[in-house]
Amino acid sequence: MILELDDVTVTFTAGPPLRRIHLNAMRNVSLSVAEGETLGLVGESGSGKTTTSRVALGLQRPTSGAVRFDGRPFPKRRRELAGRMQAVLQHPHWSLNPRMRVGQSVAEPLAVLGRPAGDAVTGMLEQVGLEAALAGRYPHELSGGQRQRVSIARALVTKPRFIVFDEAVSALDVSVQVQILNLIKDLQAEYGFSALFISHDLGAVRYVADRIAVMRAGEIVETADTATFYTDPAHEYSKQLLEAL
Amino acid sequence: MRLLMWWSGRALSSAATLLGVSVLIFAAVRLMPGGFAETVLGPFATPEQKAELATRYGLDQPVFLQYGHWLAAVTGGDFGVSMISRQPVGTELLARLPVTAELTVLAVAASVLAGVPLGVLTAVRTRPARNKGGAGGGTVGRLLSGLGVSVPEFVLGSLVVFVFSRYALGLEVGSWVPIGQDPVANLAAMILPAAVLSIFSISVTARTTRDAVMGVLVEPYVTAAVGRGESPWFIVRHHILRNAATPVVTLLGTITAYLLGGTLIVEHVFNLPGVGSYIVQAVGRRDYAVVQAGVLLAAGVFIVMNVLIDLLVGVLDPRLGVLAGRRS
Amino acid sequence: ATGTTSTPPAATQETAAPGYLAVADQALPAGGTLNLQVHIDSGAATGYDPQLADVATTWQLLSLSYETLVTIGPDFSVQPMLAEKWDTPDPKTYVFHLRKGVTFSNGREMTADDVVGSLKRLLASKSVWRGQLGPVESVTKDGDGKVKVTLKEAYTPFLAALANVPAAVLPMKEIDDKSVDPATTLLGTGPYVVENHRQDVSWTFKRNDKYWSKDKPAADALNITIAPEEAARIASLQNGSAALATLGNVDSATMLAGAKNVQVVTQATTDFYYLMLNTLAPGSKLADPKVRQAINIALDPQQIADVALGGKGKPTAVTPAGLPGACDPAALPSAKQSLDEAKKLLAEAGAQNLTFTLSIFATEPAPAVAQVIQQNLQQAGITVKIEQMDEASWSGKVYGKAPAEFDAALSWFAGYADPGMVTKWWNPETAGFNVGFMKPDKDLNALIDAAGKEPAGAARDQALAAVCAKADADAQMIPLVTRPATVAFRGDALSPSLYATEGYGNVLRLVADARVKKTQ
Amino acid sequence: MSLLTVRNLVIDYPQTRALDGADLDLRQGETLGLVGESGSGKSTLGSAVGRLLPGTAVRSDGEVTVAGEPVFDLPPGRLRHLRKKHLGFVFQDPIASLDPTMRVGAQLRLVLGRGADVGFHLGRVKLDDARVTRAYPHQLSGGMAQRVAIAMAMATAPELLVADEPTAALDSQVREEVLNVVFSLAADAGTSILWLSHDLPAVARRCDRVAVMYGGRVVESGPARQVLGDPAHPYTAALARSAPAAAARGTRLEPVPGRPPVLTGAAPGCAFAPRCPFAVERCEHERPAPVRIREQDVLCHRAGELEAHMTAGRRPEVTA
Amino acid sequence: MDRLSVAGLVCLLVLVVFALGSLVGAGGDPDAIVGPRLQPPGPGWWLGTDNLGRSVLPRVMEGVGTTLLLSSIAVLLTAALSATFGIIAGYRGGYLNELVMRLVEVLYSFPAIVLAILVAAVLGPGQLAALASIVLVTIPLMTRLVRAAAVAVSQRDYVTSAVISGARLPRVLGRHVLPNVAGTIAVQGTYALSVGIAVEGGLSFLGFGVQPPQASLGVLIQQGGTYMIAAPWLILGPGVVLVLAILSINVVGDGLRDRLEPRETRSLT
Ligand SMILES: Nc1ncnc2c1ncn2[C@@H]1O[C@H](COP(=O)(O)OP(=O)(O)OP(=O)(O)O)[C@@H](O)[C@H]1O
Ligand SMILES: Nc1ncnc2c1ncn2[C@@H]1O[C@H](COP(=O)(O)OP(=O)(O)OP(=O)(O)O)[C@@H](O)[C@H]1O
Ligand SMILES: [Mg+2]
Ligand SMILES: [Mg+2]
Repeated sequence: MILELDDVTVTFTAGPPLRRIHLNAMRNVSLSVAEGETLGLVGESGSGKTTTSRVALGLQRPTSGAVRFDGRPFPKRRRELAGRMQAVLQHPHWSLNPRMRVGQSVAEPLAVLGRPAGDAVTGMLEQVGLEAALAGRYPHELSGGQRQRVSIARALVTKPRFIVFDEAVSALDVSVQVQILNLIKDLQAEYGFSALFISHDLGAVRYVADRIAVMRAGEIVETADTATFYTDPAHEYSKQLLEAL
Repeated sequence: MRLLMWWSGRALSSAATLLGVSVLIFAAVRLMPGGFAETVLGPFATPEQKAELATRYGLDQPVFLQYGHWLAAVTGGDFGVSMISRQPVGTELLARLPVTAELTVLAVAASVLAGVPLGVLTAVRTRPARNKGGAGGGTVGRLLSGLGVSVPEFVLGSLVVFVFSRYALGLEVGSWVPIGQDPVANLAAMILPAAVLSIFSISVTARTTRDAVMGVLVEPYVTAAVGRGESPWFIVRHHILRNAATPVVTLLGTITAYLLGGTLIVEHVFNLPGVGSYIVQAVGRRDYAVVQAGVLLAAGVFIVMNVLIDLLVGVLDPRLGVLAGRRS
Repeated sequence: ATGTTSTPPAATQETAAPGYLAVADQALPAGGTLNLQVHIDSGAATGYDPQLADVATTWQLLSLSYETLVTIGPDFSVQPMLAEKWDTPDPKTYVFHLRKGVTFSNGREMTADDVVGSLKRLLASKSVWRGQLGPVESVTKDGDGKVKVTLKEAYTPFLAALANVPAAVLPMKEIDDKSVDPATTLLGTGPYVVENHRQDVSWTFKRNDKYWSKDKPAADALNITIAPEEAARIASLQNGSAALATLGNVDSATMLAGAKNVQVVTQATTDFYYLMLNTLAPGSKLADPKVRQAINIALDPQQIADVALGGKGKPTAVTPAGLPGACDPAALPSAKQSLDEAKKLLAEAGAQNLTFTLSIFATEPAPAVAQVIQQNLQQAGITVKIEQMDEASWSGKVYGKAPAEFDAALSWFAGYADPGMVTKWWNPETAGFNVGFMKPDKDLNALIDAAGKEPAGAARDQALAAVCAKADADAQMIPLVTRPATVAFRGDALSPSLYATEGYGNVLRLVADARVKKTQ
Repeated sequence: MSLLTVRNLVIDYPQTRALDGADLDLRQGETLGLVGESGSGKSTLGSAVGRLLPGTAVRSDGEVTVAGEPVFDLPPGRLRHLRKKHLGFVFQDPIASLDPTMRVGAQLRLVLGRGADVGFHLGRVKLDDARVTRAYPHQLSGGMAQRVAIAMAMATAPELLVADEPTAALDSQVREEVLNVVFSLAADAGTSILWLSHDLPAVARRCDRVAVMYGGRVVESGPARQVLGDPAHPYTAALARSAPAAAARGTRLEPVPGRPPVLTGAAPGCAFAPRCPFAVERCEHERPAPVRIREQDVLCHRAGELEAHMTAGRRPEVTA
Repeated sequence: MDRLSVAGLVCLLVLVVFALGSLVGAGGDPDAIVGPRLQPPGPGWWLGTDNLGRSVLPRVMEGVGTTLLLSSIAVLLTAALSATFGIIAGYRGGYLNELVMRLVEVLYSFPAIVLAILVAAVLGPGQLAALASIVLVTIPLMTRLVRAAAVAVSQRDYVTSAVISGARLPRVLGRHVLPNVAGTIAVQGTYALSVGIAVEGGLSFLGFGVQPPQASLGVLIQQGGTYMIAAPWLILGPGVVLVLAILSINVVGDGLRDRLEPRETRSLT
């Protein structure tokens, strides 16, 4: 198992003192992602998907429960994981630093590791179906789909073992969505990384995921193989979701 | 209950700010170079006289003790005694407050009565500047409102004093009388200083209002109202004014602080016996108690003002402020 | 010298009686309210106690309620006031015959005890003025209505010193039984009674109906507004809300030239600007008398008077120009020497590229004076950096520490009414305030004392001239120019009386004579 | 009778041409789904119907007629009257389209008139009135807010309701309920609907007719089943194929290659040409004129020739 | 940029050239007495002479220089401090944020000119006081806005991505947050500059700022004010220049803001 979440609960407190609101964004969530596997996570808005991804990335410390990456608990310092896990996030508009050229953005994870970029950047851009010439452009000169491709290139440039896609295609046009989903599938076949693929769109999840987990109000209500899930959802809520599709 | 909670929370944080302010003021006043003794007693004073003065005002004690005494006295409503006039500072401040308050109120009123309609009008009337990406608005209008915020009081004040003392234009400079004595003459004497004081704030209010209204104009609910066939005036009245009010009301807090500062110069230029000229003179003479009290008063008014504004904003915009968070 | 535009003197300055800038028209009816504006309030931590008052602005205001035994006439002669007359059986004895029927404003009659008590109180106090009274040995009641003062040795300025506000007669009975605190209450024999005072805002005085001189004061009430900003005072004059105002700007006459009904007069005073050179700062070049001489030579008081004071001031020596018996500033050694000599002195002292900082306060026209000084000294190759500060910082810097930390500083002295009085400040041991930057000079001190003893006359003039020359050579405090006072009034609202030259800086000295014209 | 007619409408923003000669017809009582990729000009067209365009938009050509009135040439008073009586709008972000500073009840009364029966109108959109009336918009869920907006838009029983992606911001379960409310209310009032949407399957299920936009033009329009089931325009076909939801398991989806155009002026030819597998030379230089294929109006030079390849789900063989 | 902003920029450049001119001595020695007192503009003294017979032109040039230099240095300082504190507070949140915001709040509670006078009284009137005053007066607003911008930027996906990649704090702040709040800093900086000029003017006018004989616009206006009746040119020159400077900076700021944060407009009909 590359990633294991064991009985994880995350509680947020909000509001001023004396009338704090406690909100369980995750409730006793247990998940695991196997080597080379793609786990799809679906659920309505506010169900705790992003929180789960942040826990998986080590950006959010669980209130209780354990997280293991590659069999070991998260190290104290994030840097030790540098380059081994990456993410592609939701907003194509904000996924790239508007003040950095595309090439610089893609090279950044390497720079953090102190590795020379070399041809890796152009190679990676070509891998995600972009011309190498794009490296010199600024993000605002790209379309949303192109930007998400650059994000994917940036995530892959260190050849990580695990990538989180949090609503990576949700903001894109249907026609472009498919391009990106195909790209993810192809790259996974080539690089063999494991993935946590988060989306509220069942269609997209079905298209890329090996297994599916359904979240609702911070809880995992069902986990199943993609095939089984679509033919025979166990939970009432899963059935509702499928109907709306 | 929620309101009570809000108030206590807000009061606590305001008190903390005020405490910070008081420390800063106290430290600043103590750090001033130039001896109060030389200033107060004049060059001919003997060392014994100076020492006696220091003892009288507790200036020979350790600074933190002095601060403690001062703070304790201030919380008890005692602002100390002016070293110059030997009158209680509180009494003198109270006597001078009406002048400053009147000036400020007149200027704030002018800002609201002139600035807000001006801002709304220019925002609603603005034709978008094509192909420029700017917010539009006529060059002349922008220049004029820009000019309003670019003429400092001391320039305008000097000019007004000159023009109105040279040429009989109906309003007079330098004929101030207390409001209790002759309200009409008092008002007549206050018009010019208040006008000088308010030029800036009117312009700023107009600009802020314009920005705020233009921000509201592109909100979907305004488009929805236009789509329902409502008239512009109806939309302005029912939807825009209230929604644009938040930044404008917030601005009024800042403006008040600004105006309190502005009165300093205006009172100086027009020789009005307000708190501002009191502070200027006191700083000049190292009249510690007065400086401390005066500045603390100004900061205190501003802080209280902001609490009130927060409350008002909360009432105006239910998404913010006290009552927010009550979800059904 | 560079050209200057001089303003034609105002008409009143030519037509008034000798010694006067203006004489109130006695034909006008008495009564009415007089609105005045001055630029600064009395500002002493010592309160209203006249004995402790040490600045002219305070004297001016207190003089409305307090009176002295004698006073100063337009020609600087000593005139009767609360003393109808006095005898001087010998140079060390003065017997004052008190005026009858003088009452304090509370109605109680003034007695010899009040006079004796007041003087004794003054002599026992920490007042600066105590030193100006000279070597008083005793003050006694000499029967009813007479007071005798005995001096240890002859002291010529004695009467002039008695003529100033700190020597005023206080209600000693009330002070002794503690029913009146002179620090907080004004209770004198003067023409006006305080009705209200707001510090830095205003004074209101009303007529003292029990005043001993039956036809005075003419005006029923005085409203005095404190207006620090010159433009505000000018505005009030122009629109008539003030009938008289003191002005700080030497060009006020030019500026108000077009204003209808406003007359501007320049009252000469015996006050004068002087330059302090700190000789006590460690390692200072200014400690070398040659350097100071050179500076003194390079200074051009006439140009300072012309440019910085708009031609209104006059060069002066230690004895204020304008006082009878004062020495001639043109006769001073430094005035006769040329720039080359200054340069030579500097070379001798090894101070060719002398640079020093001149600390000044911001009140006009001090900055202007400083800038002319800067230009003057530049001629001799001396670089002056001007450091302008607010008055408090300036005081702290100049008087705050001993030894003081400044290089040079600019200030002015009140010149008083006798040429010998202000010379005392050249002895730091008497003066006190300048011990931080000035070395006492034995010879000079002896000359000052000698001049004090010499009775008025040619011999005294000689003695004073010696003081002037010695102080000029010493040059630790260099007298520059007299300080003019500018007064403006509305001819349609007021007919005032004003001395042409004032010794105690009191513009309001004759305000009890002023007639209000009923035009408003 | 045609309730809405759009003829050769050209709308320009400072840097973009949003509409490049759009044509559209909508008959009384009809429901029309307007679909297309993001940026194809749906919202611009929808806003143009009520002349609600942003200040920077310029109508460079063409006209819009609603109930016989030329929208862009009406004086302000007549325009307001038209909006009030004949038009209703529902927008994408439901909470933002309600005044945040006013309680829902007060807003409804403002629209409906003082004495109106707020309860009745809220009941029509299946809302429990007591709670909703007292709430502020931000205290409502998206679905509830959208229903309030619908109640306000439908209060005057307009002849035409323009709904610009009314469910895009809502969760999938709520979408259906909201759409149900809209369509049933409209059916009751005899209101025509112009529904702008991304969601082809939903449009197919609910609308009488569909219009497909591409590059600021309506490239195909006709009966819903016909257009989506048997597209005549290569773009419609590609769009219909590329939805992930449409994929049978295990198959690989075929996306429309390339990306949508951003026009700065009139397109010289067919805007889809660069992405079109069937494009021939003339497609790049000549603007296609509408042709009628079966029941569809199509903007394609090769519309007639390609029928064989147009069946949804089948991979086209490139012949040209 | 629109035409008005360009005009503002040109006007500002002219003023800068004007100020630089005084450095190379163009216009003459500002302290030299060159002619009769209070002369109206004429040959030898193109803007007239002052109460000491000094030519006003070189004094105005020196004044512009002093004022612009002081305000610019102060605003650069403000920008540096605000950027540092605002970004750290905005990115880090927590106690650090609380502390910074409290301090800012405290400073913000003082009316500008009151704060300036207090500072001037502590440091002693002079250039340093004017400088420090401008910094303290402009820092609260700028820090607040930078912080707000930094909070927004910190939540952007590219920052999260960098953190996930293992980037350390200096890199995150320096490469990602700072460049993206730079626009806010630039816009606020121009406004702060105009505030700075006004504060210097007001402070010097009250006698607490730059001290004569050093000329600054505030000093010249203060001195000219007394001579308004007899010699209006004394206040006219510096007054017009001051207003022009503030106006053009504001106009440039508006232009910059419109460019960096373009806004939509919509009419109500
Ligand atoms: N930092 C935070 N502080 C307080 N509450 C938070 C925080 N982050 C998330 N939450 C709350 O936790 C819950 C779960 O949020 P999360 O972002 O994980 O949902 P999501 O499933 O990703 O939703 P969406 O589809 O809208 O992105 C929500 O109610 C959210 O408001
Ligand atoms: N206010 C505006 N200013 C400038 N350009 C605009 C504006 N609104 C839309 N555009 C541009 O006009 C074109 C059409 O936009 P429109 O919003 O009509 O498309 P849409 O089909 O509604 O897209 P979406 O599905 O994303 O809502 C796009 O290229 C868009 O970038
Ligand atoms: Mg999420
Ligand atoms: Mg749209």
